[in-house]
Amino acid sequence: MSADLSELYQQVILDHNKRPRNRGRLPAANRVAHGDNPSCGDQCSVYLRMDGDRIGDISFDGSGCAISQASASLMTTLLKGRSSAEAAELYKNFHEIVTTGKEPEEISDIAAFAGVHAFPARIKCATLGWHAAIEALKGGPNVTTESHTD
Amino acid sequence: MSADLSELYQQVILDHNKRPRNRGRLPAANRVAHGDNPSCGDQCSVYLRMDGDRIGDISFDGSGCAISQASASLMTTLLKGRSSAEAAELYKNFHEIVTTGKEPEEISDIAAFAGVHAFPARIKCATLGWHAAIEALKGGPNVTTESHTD
Amino acid sequence: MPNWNDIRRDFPILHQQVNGKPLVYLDNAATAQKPRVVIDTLSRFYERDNANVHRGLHALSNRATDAFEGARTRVAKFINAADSAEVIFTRGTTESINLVAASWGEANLKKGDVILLTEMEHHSNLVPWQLIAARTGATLRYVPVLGANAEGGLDLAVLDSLLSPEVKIFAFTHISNSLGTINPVVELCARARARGIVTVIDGAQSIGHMPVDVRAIDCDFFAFSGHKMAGVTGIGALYGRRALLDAMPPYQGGGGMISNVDFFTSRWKPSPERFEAGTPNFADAVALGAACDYLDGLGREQIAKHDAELAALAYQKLATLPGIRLLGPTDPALRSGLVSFAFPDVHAHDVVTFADEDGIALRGGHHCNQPMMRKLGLTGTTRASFYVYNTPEEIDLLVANLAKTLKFFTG
Amino acid sequence: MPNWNDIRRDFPILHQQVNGKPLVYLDNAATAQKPRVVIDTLSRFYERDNANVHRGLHALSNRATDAFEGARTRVAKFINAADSAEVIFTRGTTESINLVAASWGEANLKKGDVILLTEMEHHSNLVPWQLIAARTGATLRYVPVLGANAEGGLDLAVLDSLLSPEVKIFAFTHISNSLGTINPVVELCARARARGIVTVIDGAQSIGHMPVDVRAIDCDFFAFSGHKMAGVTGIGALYGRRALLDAMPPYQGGGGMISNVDFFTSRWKPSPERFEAGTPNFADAVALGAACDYLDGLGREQIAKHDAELAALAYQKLATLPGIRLLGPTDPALRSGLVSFAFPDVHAHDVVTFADEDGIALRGGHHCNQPMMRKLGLTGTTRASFYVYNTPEEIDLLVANLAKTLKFFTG
Ligand SMILES: Cc1ncc(COP(=O)(O)O)c(C=O)c1O
Ligand SMILES: Cc1ncc(COP(=O)(O)O)c(C=O)c1O
Repeated sequence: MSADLSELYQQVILDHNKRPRNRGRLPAANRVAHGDNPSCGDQCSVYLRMDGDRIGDISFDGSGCAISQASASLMTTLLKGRSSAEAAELYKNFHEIVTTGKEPEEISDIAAFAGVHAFPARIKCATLGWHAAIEALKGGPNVTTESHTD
Repeated sequence: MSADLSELYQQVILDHNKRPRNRGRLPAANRVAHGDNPSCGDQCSVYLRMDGDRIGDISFDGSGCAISQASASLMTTLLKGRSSAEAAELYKNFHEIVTTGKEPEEISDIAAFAGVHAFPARIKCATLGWHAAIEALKGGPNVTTESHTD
Repeated sequence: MPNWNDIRRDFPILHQQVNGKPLVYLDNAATAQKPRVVIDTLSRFYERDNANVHRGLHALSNRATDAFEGARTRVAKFINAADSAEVIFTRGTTESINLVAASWGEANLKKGDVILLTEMEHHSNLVPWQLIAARTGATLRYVPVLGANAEGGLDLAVLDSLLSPEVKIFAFTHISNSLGTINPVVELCARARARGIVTVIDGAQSIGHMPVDVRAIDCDFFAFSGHKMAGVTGIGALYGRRALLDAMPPYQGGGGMISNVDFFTSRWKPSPERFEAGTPNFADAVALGAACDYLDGLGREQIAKHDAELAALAYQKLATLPGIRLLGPTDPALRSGLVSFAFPDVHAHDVVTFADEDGIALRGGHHCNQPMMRKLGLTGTTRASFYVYNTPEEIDLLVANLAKTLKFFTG
Repeated sequence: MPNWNDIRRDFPILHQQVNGKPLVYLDNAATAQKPRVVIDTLSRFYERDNANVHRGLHALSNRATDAFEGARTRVAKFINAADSAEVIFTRGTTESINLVAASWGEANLKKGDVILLTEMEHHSNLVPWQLIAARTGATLRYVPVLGANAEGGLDLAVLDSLLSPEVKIFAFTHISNSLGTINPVVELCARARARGIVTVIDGAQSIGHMPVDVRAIDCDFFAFSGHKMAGVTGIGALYGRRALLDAMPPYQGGGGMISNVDFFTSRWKPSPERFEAGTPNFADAVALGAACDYLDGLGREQIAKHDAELAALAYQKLATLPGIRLLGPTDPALRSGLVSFAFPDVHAHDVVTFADEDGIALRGGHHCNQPMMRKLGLTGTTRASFYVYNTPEEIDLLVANLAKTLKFFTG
């Protein structure tokens, strides 16, 4: 297996893909948004229970490749308890990592996604769940990763 | 001037172009049809005064290149006094001459148009007036040389 | 019989490494590669004969017009149309179908009418009909596809009852790009015709892979793309029965399609010009003519046999992979040159990424066939599709690669 | 400053004889010739990188997608669009205008509305508006062209009164292909914009011949063809302001333009994908990118100057021919690189045939501008149109040839 490919499919990613965290519909959710990746039909719904401006609880559901599933799973573990502003900041970091391959400033499992940048077509997979979460925080119902400037 | 070109612009054609016969609207016409060459905007109207099935009188009007004007002019001189069947037969001969370059069986000014066959794009010019005349004989009002199978 | 090994030499693109491995191109249903002769025809046209067609009287324009109209005649012969005026050049299958849907639909559909499609249609033979239905008030109806893995093909038992009097047009694919199913187009056309229903065939996947005879099929319209048949991108055609075409309003307006323009009204030329507004893509059309020659040189019966044999072999070998779900017909006689499959625990994107690592080009996703995928409980599949230059050895490489991928993800 | 004599070497087609004479290609307004680098870009794409775009994850598909989207970015830069999503690839100017007319028109026009055009529009910027007017109940209105030989250009004095509240959209050409007039597009757009009227520019004749900056012009839509700017046939583009595009319904339906498809409803992607149904003409788009590079390498200011100088020279020399009627602006500053003329006693077809005899390629006819010709009392004109590879010597050959033709017909 090439270096690029083993960078892409790191242990953290394979683990989240096999045993996704916070998967399924959150019964007490008061926000939900749905993400589509129209190129491949992948989908991801994100459920939030907001306590004021904080994410009290979060889950995701849907289907997709290892990258998109692992990313959504890891995301739920990172966002729980955060405010919208903190979530936006985390997404900014994550987006930078997957598009540039730059290491994160703090030690974090997010680093596992740095390998994505060598596979530009997979960036949309890695950001699908995050797009849905940000949309849910804004109160929107639908989001597609297919916006041209993405 | 090349042989092909002097074949195309024969004296007969130049003469008919300069001094067109039977040009203008025929006041006593009881049939008229209009021909269009949409590629270039050339137009030709043919006026007939039918006496029974015979062309009692004929004229043409319009504007176009030397080939189309001369052809329409010559045509009027040939069709006067003919029946529809004879006209159709004459057109068949003419069409064969302009498309194949074959000499006509009888001595006729039609022969001047044999040079057209070396210029396929000009066949439509040579047949414009004839198309209108045939259409007028059928009783139709409009005809275009742009029919694909022409 | 063509020598299939020599054929690879005709295709410059095949002779390269991808990720350090020889390229194995198995994405032919998306687009086929081009033989040298087609690429050269195109360059030579630009180097020698290029000029705008139809309205010119100079030498280059005459040569370009002859080449363009010659290509039309060549394409007409390729599909055995009665008359070259029945061949309208378009950008490809999608534009051809949009042209029929918009132009024929606008003149012939009204509220209460039904457009019959099948559940296996590509979005390009589905969305245009949704658009014209919304505009005219007609509604859509679908012929079901049978079997949990769509192995049963179209449900012909219910077809006659679906072809009720409200149905005005029936559009269906010749070969499914996501299942590999070859539909019984002669029978489908005959049943529709018996009820006076107009037929439209999406020939994107059949045109380059088997003999196509529109008169033997007896369809009213047949749409296809050049780029899926060894021709270049940007050109395709719509075949239409002359009598239907002559009664249809124009699709796009502009230069070349009018017989007379006034400031407030215009008259149209007959087909094909009526439907080819603006400067047509004449250079790519000329290259399409060369692609017809190339494929007929190989023999389309032979191509069909070659592709189907590879697909049968692939189907058989893939079936040995643990957990694989193979879609489409189990009977090789009903299957064209592609195989579509899914694994329960590995997503198509991951499969395709791992294949690319070994230089193998596959396609993964819904293949523009979302509603069908949803019915099968899938978001997508992985597809290997074959063409004249593919070999049995490449199938072995594919199967070995997939086995490795499965092992990586499922332990 | 480019060396204009070296430039001829870049164009393979120019180095041939026609009827025993060196080719003098003066039919550039119909289609321009292609430099070697554009032809080679196209062949190389097919030899190395060809695969279907967007939906693929393998190496070739990624390369093809990058090349295609790179071409979009290149074209956006060529016209100084703010955002590459504002560039929609089409077959050419005609399709671009049909797209705006059908899609924007369907969403925005109704009975009582007025579409404003000018009398000098090409059929491709006229017939699409007739078609959408017939569908929506809107009507057409025209800005008059002044002067017996159309030398006065658009009647700007009446423009404000023509731009009445019923006018919803104003479509006009940047440069007239039959007169050579350069219209004051910045002013036309400003006057329309002040009244909230949407503007559409037909850029077929300007795109390859002068700097074009859609933001400086401040138009809403700008349509053009690749084949008139040293690009290949079959590709062109529509520029549209993002906000307008995002509010427009799709034009054609099919693969690639949907975000979700069900059997009965679909959702669309944003621009540009919404308007690019089916496999786009990606290879020709890549070659269009190369054409942009080539022209910017020469410098578009320089090209405009070169073409205008040739046209001024031609105008001056042609004026010496007995009886000639020269159309369009007399002021060289208002004229682009073409000259259109008529003789009282010799028809354009005969002129063009005699020119071809000397290897000179001209165009004769109504130039898809029938209503304007009729207004001028002409059925057609002869047109000589210039590009980067034309020379003053070629103008001398033209004038000598025309003198000979005149002598032949008029004694
Ligand atoms: C002013 C103008 N508009 C539109 C067109 C149409 O362009 P195309 O035929 O490339 O679509 C042309 C060229 O024929 C033109 O000169
Ligand atoms: C069955 C089928 N129909 C239609 C299309 C659309 O063809 P194109 O994208 O060339 O217009 C395709 C290919 O994508 C196809 O496979």
